[in-house]
Amino acid sequence: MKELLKLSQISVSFEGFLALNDLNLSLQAGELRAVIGPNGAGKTTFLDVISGKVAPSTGDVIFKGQSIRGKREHRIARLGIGRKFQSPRIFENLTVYENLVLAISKPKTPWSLLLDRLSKKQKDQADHLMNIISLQSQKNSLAGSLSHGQKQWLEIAMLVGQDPDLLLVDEPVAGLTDEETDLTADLLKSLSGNHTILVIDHDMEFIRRLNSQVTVLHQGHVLCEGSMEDIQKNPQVIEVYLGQPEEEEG
Amino acid sequence: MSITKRLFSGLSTIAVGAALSACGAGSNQTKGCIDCTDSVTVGILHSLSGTMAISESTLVDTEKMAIEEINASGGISVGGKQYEIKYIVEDGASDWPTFAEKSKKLISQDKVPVVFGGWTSASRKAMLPVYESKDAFLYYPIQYEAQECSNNIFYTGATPNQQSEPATEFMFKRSPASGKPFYLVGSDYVFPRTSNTITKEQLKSLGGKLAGEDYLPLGNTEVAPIIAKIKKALPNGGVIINTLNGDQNVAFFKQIQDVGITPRNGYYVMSYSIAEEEISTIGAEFLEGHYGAWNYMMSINTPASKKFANNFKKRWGSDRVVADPQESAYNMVYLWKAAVEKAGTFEDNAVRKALVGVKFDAPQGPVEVMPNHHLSQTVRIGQITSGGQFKILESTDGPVLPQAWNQFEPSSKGYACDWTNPRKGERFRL
Amino acid sequence: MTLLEIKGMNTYYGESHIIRDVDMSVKSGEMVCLIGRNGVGKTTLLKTLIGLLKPKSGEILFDGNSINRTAPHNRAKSGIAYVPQGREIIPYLTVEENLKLGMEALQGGLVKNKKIDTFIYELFPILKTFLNRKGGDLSGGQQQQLAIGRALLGQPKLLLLDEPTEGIQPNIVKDIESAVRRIINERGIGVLLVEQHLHFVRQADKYYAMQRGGIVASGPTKDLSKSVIENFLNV
Amino acid sequence: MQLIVESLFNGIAIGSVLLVAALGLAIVFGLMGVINLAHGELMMIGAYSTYVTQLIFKLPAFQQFYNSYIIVSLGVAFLVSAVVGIVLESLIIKRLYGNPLETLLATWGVSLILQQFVRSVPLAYGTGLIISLIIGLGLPIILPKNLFVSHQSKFFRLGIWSISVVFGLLTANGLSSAISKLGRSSSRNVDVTAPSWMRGGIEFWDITFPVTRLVIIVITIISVIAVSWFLNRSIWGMRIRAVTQNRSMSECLGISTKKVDILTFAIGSGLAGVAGVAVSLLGSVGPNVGANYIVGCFMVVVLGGVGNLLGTIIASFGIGIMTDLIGAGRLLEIWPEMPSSIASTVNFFATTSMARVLVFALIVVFLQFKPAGLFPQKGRMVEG
Amino acid sequence: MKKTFKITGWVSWLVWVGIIALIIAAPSFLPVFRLNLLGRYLSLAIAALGVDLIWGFTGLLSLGQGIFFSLGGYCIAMFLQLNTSSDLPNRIPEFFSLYGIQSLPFFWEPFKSPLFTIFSIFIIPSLVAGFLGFLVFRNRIKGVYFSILTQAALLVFFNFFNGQQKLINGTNGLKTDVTQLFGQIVGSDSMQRYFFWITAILVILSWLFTRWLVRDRFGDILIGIRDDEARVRFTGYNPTLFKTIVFSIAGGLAGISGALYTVQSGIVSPQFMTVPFSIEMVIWVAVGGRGTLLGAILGAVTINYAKSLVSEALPASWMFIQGGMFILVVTALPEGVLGWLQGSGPRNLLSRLGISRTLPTYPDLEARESKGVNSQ
Repeated sequence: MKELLKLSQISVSFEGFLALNDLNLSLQAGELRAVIGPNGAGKTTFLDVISGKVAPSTGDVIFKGQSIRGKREHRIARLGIGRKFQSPRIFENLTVYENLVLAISKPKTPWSLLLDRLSKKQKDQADHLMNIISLQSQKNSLAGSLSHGQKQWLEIAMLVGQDPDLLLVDEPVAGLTDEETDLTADLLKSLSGNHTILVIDHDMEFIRRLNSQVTVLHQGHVLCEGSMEDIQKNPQVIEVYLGQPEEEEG
Repeated sequence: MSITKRLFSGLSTIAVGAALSACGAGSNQTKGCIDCTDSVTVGILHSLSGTMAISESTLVDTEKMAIEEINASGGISVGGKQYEIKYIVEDGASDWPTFAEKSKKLISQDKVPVVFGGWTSASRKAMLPVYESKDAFLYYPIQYEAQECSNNIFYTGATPNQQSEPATEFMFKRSPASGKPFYLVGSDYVFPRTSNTITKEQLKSLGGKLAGEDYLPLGNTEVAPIIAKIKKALPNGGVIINTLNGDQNVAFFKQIQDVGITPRNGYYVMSYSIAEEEISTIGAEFLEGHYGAWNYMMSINTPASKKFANNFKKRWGSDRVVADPQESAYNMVYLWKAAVEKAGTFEDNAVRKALVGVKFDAPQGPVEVMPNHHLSQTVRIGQITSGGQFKILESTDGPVLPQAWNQFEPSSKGYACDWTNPRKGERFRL
Repeated sequence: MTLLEIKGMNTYYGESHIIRDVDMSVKSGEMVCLIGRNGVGKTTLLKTLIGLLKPKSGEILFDGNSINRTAPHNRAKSGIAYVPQGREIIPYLTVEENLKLGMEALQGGLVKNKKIDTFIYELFPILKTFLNRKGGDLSGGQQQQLAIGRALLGQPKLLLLDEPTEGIQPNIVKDIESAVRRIINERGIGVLLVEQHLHFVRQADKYYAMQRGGIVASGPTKDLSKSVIENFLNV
Repeated sequence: MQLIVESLFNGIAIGSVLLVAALGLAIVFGLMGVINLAHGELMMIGAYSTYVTQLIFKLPAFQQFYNSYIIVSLGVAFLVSAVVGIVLESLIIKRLYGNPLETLLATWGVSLILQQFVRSVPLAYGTGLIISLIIGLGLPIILPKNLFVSHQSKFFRLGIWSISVVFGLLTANGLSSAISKLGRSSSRNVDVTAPSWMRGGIEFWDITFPVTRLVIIVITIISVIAVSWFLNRSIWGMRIRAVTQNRSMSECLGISTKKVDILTFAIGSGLAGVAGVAVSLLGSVGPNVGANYIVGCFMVVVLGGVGNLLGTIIASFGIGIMTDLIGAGRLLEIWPEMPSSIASTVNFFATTSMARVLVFALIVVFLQFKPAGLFPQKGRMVEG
Repeated sequence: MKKTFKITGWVSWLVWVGIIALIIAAPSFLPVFRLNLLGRYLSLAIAALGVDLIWGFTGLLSLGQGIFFSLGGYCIAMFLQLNTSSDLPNRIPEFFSLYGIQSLPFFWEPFKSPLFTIFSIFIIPSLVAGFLGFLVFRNRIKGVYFSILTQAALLVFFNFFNGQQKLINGTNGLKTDVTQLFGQIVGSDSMQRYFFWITAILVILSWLFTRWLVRDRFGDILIGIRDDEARVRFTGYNPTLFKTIVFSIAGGLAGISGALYTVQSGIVSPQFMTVPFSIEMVIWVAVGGRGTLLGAILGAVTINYAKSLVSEALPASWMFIQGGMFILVVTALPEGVLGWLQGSGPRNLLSRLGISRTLPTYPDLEARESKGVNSQ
């Protein structure tokens, strides 16, 4: 496996507050990786740094062998990093189909959008994605009228439509029902392999179901990495989550 | 909040607005003409809203008064019939293109035989093409910079040689500041700019010194930089020729007094836009000792003048004053009446022909319409008193002939205008 | 005496259904702990109780009165104090000003109450030394003490505490624990605590366990078995 | 030296008018995020209040205090504009929090209505309306609170409003009969005359400092001090700061954010009224008086950095000094041996008209380098 | 604020049939004066389309469209002035002599060419708009800051044009009514009739053009930028580029509008660059329905027509009505009249009257805050 993304010694500070502190992480191509951590561990800032929203104070981000530090968001996106936000951010005043088409369109220049027609392949891809997220019947509904879960999926589908090498997925199952959660996990699993996926979530049930490598963040730093079983046994992890070592419980 | 509630609150705002304005507009009752058998409708076009409403609404008042007077005395007699004058008032909204639009409306839609209107030069310039292209007639009552002579406009205000030229000469030769340098201050638009161009040429020929000139953008009342410049340019007193507009005058006079630019210190301001109306707004205490030049001043002690002032007070309120622009507006209604009666028809071209040579005993004294569509008028120089009136220091022996093309300004020197002779027209070499 | 009672409450956040049919009660002098993993809706529940979110259905009774339609500032005045997750200290106000804001909830507000009750300094001596510092400049633990002190100055009947020990050094955690315990004993107020720190959870009288927005288990804390904890709290 | 002092004074004089005018706007914009395009009209209302106060002081009963009317009118103008602000907030702006563009359009509508209002409605009736609003809004604050919680509160409120209407009508009729100028509607500009002690100038170092300008500088200084005292030292100021920094937590602590909103807006509007007094001393009072200042005020606020008092102060004095340096052609005086190529450019802009063009253009250029103004708001909150 | 023409297209088609019928029939029953007014208001509709494009679709509230409008007007007026002054002394427009100018300022020269003029009418304004827009958007200045800056820019231009008498006749502006085109007086009835037709055709062309812009992916991106610019960025699009392009197109449309308006009103002056006029353009769109192109056209025409009718009847009340309209539309009808008609408005009204039942919708608690706030 090839290394796709590497963060080395990343620190981010907001007015003296260290949101990320000497963070190192590397992702292999095709990997599915879960990131967990208590509130305030810097998970979202971590995604902000990769996607270019926040510039790191120190350190470097290497993607596909080149540094993307300081590049603007749309450039990074075009290089092949797609991002899904915490609460679903889709274009509510556009239809499901339009949302997907915007993600699929390439190149992403004004002239191309105006003058090129959508190719058969791109249309097929949109249909295919709608099938995956079972929104074929709501193709022409405004995305704003979808249910919460459908919005989450639509955003994931848009992400896939961008055809990125790396998918950053922030809390995809917040506010979903059990059933939807399971479906989301399966969806992400099926996407891995062709794509490299980095998932952040709180929901342990969901993380467990992903059955992947897990990275634990704590106070802006990687606390440990490993399989779910390893993580659950790690005393440090238990401490940050439960606050106190088990033995004191006596 | 529900949509009906929101709708309601919005609608009530509008309703209140409409009700308020309805009250405001409900005061124009016309005293009819008892003997009249027919009527003719004229157009009145001034700003009733926006910045210029301040000045122009007084003209509407005056024109209404003149029309009422004419109606009360039997209307206009044409072809043996007595016509009552009715009027349509349109709002130019202090917006020059609107003046053009409303002119088109009055001419094409209402088909009025004549329009009384305008104040600023810019509004006149905007209207002029309309009247020329439709071959209609506009009566324009304000003293202006001239350099224009249209077959479709009748100008009852002063031309520069009937106001600014005698004033400049007076300031340079006979005022307490005679021989001292001049500073020119004006609002940034056409009248001050052109008027000052003429003054500069005149000053050159008089051998006077120009210390500087500056223009304040319309709508800007921060006069501090200009005052600083004046103090610097005229360290030992001098003459300030003021062509500022409306409310900028207030700021100017209030603030020059504070820094000691006063008659007592040897600074004399000659203003071309300050009449009795403006004096009462600015406050006489700020203006006392400064000068103005006009054809009509309220302090003219003749029966015609007093009657004009008294009638106006009677009609619009005892605290109201009359001033030169109003007198011009008053004159033009009467001159139109005389021309119509002379022509025996309301037809445009006939009235225009008949107009030249018409005389009228105006409040300022006799005036006569000249072939260049301007009036011969008497020129007076006055000093502002603490009572808010002009003390008339000088007046010309009789009416001065108007010059549409200025004789100081090189580009128009030697030209004149004569609409009675088809070969001369708008601009011909003397 | 039942201080707070929640009946069949449902809350949505945007379009997502967060709180599902929650029934719950807190008595005066009682410390109730709400446990559950991240993201199950504990904070949303507290926000609904203080009034920052409106429940879609159900009823909240405080002191016997329904407060469903009461604005948050009036809930504060009627005796509910809220110490949110992340402390929410007003960053550019000094420690003293932050404390004073706590007295806004008292009868007559800040106008009638000018002096800070010194028992706060007994509970948290550090606050007294930092009175003139900006709230935002304090460390996390100090901010937490400030937030609790601020809440207590309003002399509440019910204290809502959202993860007061999160990300704080163990020694300060101890201070906070003992302070909360002391307040309950001395003043007889009710406390609703959201907590993951087991030691603290153990001190509560009663627990509710939450999963996916619903209450899935409850009972006296002494019955809180290891398996329950692993089920609802562990990684 | 003398040149520099004079230039500095002129710059400060121009700047202090801008500052006092922009102060209220900065508060409303900075603390509430509300773009109030009707701010200029609130200034206009302040200026008209000064005018009405002046006329009342000319009545025989008050004649002896005439010299101090300007001090009284500061309070009156503050109160009147604040009341109009309160009405504005609770009728319109309240509904538009968080939608700055919508607020901008709605307040523009308000400004049109206010402008036409002073043209169409006699000042006496305007005064009556304000008086009844003051009574109607003020009595419930003075009277014991428990009157308004009982089930008869409806009757009390009705009673108060009928009293206030009666008082308003009485005032209107009284004023219009006592001062005929106030009894008619007029679109004409009116004039506020400074009392005699404020006329003229103080000679110092061969420079004349006009008293009016000095008074305005003093008014500005007092306003700035009062505002910073109020915001930093008073109880309500603390509440306002708390709400600005963390709205929902403040609400949870027992602060009524609604009241804070109204109060903040009232203070901002009241300051516009004070600015109106200052402006009325310099020029005439008319429906357009505020409109002349509004864009300048916004430039000050944007240049200074939203929500920053110090930035607002520096920005207004900066603009004032720039206007004076460029517009009064002082650059050439300060540097007489300027190369002729630059000198001709400097001369081109050395008129009041072109100075305005240049100053605004420079501000726009400046914002290219510091898009958030001189003192940008810091922190994560701004992001997004 | 929804892109609804796809949903209830029949409303717009119906209106369009009506409009075209009206335009064709207008010259036969309207007196020339009213026809001329209609022509002018139709030309304003083109500027309104531009405002709709940048505000309704892209969310950029420009209070400075008057700049581009006037630039277009000045371009055509300069050409007409030059076209008419061949027999004047020095062969330069008459007004120059007032200021003692003997030779044509350099920037007038190209306007001797009709071809250059035709292109300049929309290219100059759009270049200026593109330049201004790029500077602002590059720094991610948006929202009210953008609005305030456009207003400041407007003032800069106003003061410049107003103060430069020797270059472009200052406050007076340039008149076109008595100039000549193809040997005819521009202000004559027959020419005005032609201008009416040209305007009508250009309105329809502009509508087709803007519709072409927004009907597909390009328009979707604009809506995306309006609703969530960050998302657009993370999807790989560069919002700065799109905004600059759209702002420049709107500027070009304003330029065309200004040119047509100028020849029909007979004058172009810095008055077009005053603050109120530019804000009025926004209200046309707001009332008509932002995000509905047809609404922009209808709004511009009807409000201006109403303005002239009302100000003829009750001169002082227009300000009240206009002010009230701003408040009403913003607080009660944020979608505008057409947006309301096409959206859920009528159904809600019917249901309120008990005629039809409301459809159940998804709960929308605190929807505004749901974005960007951490949900637990």
